[in-house]
Amino acid sequence: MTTTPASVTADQIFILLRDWLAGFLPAGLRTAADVVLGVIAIVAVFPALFALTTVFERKGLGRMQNRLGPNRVGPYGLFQPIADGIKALIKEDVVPLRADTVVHFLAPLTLVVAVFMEFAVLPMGRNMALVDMDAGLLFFFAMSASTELSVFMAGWSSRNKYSLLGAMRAIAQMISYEVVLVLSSISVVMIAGSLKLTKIVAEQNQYSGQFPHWYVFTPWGVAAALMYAIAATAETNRSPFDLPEGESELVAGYHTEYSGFKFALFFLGEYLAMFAISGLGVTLFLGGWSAPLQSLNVIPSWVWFFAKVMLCIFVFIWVRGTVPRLRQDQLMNFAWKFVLPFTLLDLVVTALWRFMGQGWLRWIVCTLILAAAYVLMGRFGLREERMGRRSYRYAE
Amino acid sequence: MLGEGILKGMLETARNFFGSYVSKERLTTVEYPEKRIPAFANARVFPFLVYDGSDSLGGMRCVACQICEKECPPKCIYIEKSKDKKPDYVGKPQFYPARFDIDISVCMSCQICVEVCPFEAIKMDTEFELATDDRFGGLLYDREQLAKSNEYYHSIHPAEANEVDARLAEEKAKVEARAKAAAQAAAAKTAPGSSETPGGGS
Amino acid sequence: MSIAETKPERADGWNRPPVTAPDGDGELLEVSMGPHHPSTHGVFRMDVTLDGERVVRLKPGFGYLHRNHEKIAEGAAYLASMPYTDRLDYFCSLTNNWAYALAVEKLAGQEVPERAQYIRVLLAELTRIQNHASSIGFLAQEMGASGTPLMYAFREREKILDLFESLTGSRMMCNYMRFGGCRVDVSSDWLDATSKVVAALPEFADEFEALLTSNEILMARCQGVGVLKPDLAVNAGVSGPMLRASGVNYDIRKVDHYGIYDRFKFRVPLGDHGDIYDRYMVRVLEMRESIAIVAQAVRDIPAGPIMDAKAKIRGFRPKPGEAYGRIEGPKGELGFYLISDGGPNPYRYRVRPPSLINLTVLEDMCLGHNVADAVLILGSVDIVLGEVDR
Amino acid sequence: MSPVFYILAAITLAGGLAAVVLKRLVHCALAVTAAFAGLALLYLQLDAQFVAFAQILVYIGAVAILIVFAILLTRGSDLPKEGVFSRTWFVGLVIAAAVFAVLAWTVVQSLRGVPQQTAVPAVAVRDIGNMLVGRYVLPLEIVALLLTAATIGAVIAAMHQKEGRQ
Repeated sequence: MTTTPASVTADQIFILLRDWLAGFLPAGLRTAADVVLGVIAIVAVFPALFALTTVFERKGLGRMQNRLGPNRVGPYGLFQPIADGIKALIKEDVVPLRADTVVHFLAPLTLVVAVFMEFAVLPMGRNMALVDMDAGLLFFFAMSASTELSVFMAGWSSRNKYSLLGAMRAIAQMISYEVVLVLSSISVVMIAGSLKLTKIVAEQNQYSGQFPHWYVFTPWGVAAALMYAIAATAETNRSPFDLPEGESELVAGYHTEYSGFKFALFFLGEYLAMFAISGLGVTLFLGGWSAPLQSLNVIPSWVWFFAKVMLCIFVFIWVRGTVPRLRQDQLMNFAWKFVLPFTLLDLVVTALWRFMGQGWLRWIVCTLILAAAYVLMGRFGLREERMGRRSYRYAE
Repeated sequence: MLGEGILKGMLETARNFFGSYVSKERLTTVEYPEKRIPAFANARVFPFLVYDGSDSLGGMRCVACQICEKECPPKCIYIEKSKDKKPDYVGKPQFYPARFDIDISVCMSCQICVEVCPFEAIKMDTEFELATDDRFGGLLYDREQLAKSNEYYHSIHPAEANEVDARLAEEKAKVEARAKAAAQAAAAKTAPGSSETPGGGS
Repeated sequence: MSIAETKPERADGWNRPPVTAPDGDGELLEVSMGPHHPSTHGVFRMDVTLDGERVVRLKPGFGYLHRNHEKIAEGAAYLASMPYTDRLDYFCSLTNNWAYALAVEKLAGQEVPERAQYIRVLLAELTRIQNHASSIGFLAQEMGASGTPLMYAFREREKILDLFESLTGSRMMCNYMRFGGCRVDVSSDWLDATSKVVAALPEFADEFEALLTSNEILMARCQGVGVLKPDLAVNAGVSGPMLRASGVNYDIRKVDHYGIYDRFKFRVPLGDHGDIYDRYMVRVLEMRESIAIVAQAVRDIPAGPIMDAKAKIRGFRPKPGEAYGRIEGPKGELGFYLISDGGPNPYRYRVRPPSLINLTVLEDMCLGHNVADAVLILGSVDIVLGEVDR
Repeated sequence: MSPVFYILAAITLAGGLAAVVLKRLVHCALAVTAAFAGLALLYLQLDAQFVAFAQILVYIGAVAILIVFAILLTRGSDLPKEGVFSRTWFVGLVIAAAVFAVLAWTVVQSLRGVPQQTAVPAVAVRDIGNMLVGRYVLPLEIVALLLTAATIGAVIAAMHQKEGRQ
């Protein structure tokens, strides 16, 4: 590593800032202050990012649809989220008459809290994980699993058919795809040999020449990353897996009966979940905060992390702008008949990769197995009826 | 292969994403209050009454024949005929509308009143920013509000207005010629052999 | 909602036998989709009875947009109904105009000049293109495609509507055709603009297809869903792209030879499965054929008058008799049936709306499918409530 | 025995109690979830990260959802007409007391065998993994086999039901 002191300062700027601020306090309080400052940073940064993302999403979708997107509030419509926030705040908070008020109130709160917890373990830069715990990956999944309960609370307490059906769909979908999410991450754990996210990043932060050792650049890594991406899309209820809020059937799904600020909280929770899951994906497959080329390491590590997360978000938006929505049974079939078996196969291939030792042979073997499985499963595993392009006849 | 079609679609959206920054064909949006599309020549919104000269009520071409009132499909025109008569553009005494109301909240811009009008008195406007906070009175236009000058008509539908003017001029010339001929004939009748009738051969 | 196990005869005249859950232990759920459900087209209501998510009965409810069009027309002059026909299927006002004009021309025995015939074909095919494009866009919207195909369709529709506006003065409510011809003559500028727009359309159709046709999700949602058998389609009087998607070769442009369609070279695409995907593809292919027709019409349009010299605007009174004029509208057979008693207004005025008649097979197509599919099937019928309810 | 312990214990016990006395079944399920969460926090307090997170993942993420689904699918979410307590509540009480007695007895017995430790043993996730596939591999395999059999059984049962419907 040949980094200049200036770039090291830029890299560690937040850590230095935190230590400097904590330095004003007596020594006994410093650890507590460190934690508090870290929490404040997360609670400040990600909602701000959420606000920006909403406007970028709308503008990006607009451009994909040959529209301008929001452009009235502030320069280029950048202040749109502020206007939206004010609108959400001053809107009447409508609670259905027969709703279970306590649960109805708690649901958005627990959702947002659980999602915020997920950020605690993500290494957002060199030395920038708030809590660097041994079972970090497990913690992340534990937290993301508890968001399901909030979804249920919201759907049940609203006393609305659409809410309840939306919640049940959402939970069924989240559980199904969570299995895939966990299994595809386990491939990484097998190779890195740790559940500790900082260790996983450190493993990937090595270079052969200029090229990094990201897991996505291996056959099993590509497959796992693809499955992770599919599962993450489903887990965050994004298109094409946005059935829980499929407005053509369910109005708005589990948050049909939410309005005003509680609705904004749900909205925030969904986007935060998107950031968190993208952050984890980046950590697991895209090398976390490490630079894509060794020479680019002069740029601070946190810049890379956030750039990669935003790239993932852009892909989310891009997919949303392109595809229609699946049907519920197709969604489940896809999870259990294609994604899950393929992920399991990928686990086996990962083990093969681990034990075949160095050399070019494992590249060929693993690539062939995965590619063949993908093609075959795509062709035969999924289709119940004949599906495909058709030719049409004409009458003169 | 599975996912091929989706990838193809994603390429398409990406092409449109970037295309919308460079191609006017793709990004057809016109940001309305600041920029406007010029009105098309045949555009029609709500009818107005054409008048000649500078006196908006005196020069009105409408003779209160009430054909448009009768033909209007949603019956949004209300006309009251005047008691007295006023000379029209050729000088012939005609009735004029003592009251001419159009309820533009009922009007459906079909242009049938324009087509049935034998006097070229009612035409279609292109003005569409007519929002008002008075739901009833504000949308009921009386003859003062409906009267627009022939110059205005020329400015919004130039080709059509020229055609109308030509037709009216022709008619006027015909009427004048007829009047002249009649006068001549009358003169000839009263003073046979006289050579001092106006317009007569010198 | 109530649970139906043994339902008594319903008071509203819906006298099918009561539906019970097939396995006896499941409960039936009645869901009222519409008229204010976000997925319904306009104000359409579907009373769906569900077993789980499977549709076991579907009762369409319409009439929310009823405006008494036929009765009003019987009390008004012939010409006064022309602007109202714009508002039947407000996506295709020009074809509505044509069908009505055709009926009145038959009644009054009027001839339409050559040039006006060409203009009519031109406008009708442009209407067909924009209707099919946006109906596919709506179908994709129903599938949850976050608006992208719909916006592409509307982008092109916008260009066609600009043409309509510059010719007829209005984008949607064109009110353009008259008995015995057309209202305004087309200028050469307009024809140039049209050929320019039409030249760009095949590329648009390609883009549209690249986005949708081979999309796996669209295929999974559409293929094998909402199948309409040809014999049922014929028996129910279904017409238009829906009928042709079921494989029945019936296009009034070819059957009736109305207008001057015999002079144009075009083919009629036919589907083999009769499912949503076939309906989608038949529309796409018809769009391409229409583009070809427009190009031919722009090329061949002759000079001449656009109105029958004998036609008169005021005091139009056709001789007593009856007439039925029908055309191949974008949605199917659009017909107007008129009886004249010699007066200034028709004695009887009746519309045969393709949307309504195509809608009658909705339940047959939906039974056994998912609710989500019911929404999609409704989208594939391509209805406009203005025409269904009239 | 820090104050934190008492707070967590109170939460856990309150959750358990609420699960018993609340009227609506869904509320009971949510109260149980709170108890699970309290338990997980207690594990965390004992520095058993892995167990704590597994507790959240499995109990809150899966078991609680399962309970809730079961309630919803069996229409148990309606308010019971008669009170929360059934007529045979004392039988339940006796059984609960018996179970508690057995557990308490075992805990008290085992405490005697364990030497008093003040230092917390550092157990890494890797160690747990090694133990699971090393010393405890047989129980693990048996459990795995049992679960697989249960899964296959569930699938077969569901398949039969589906065939019957068609």
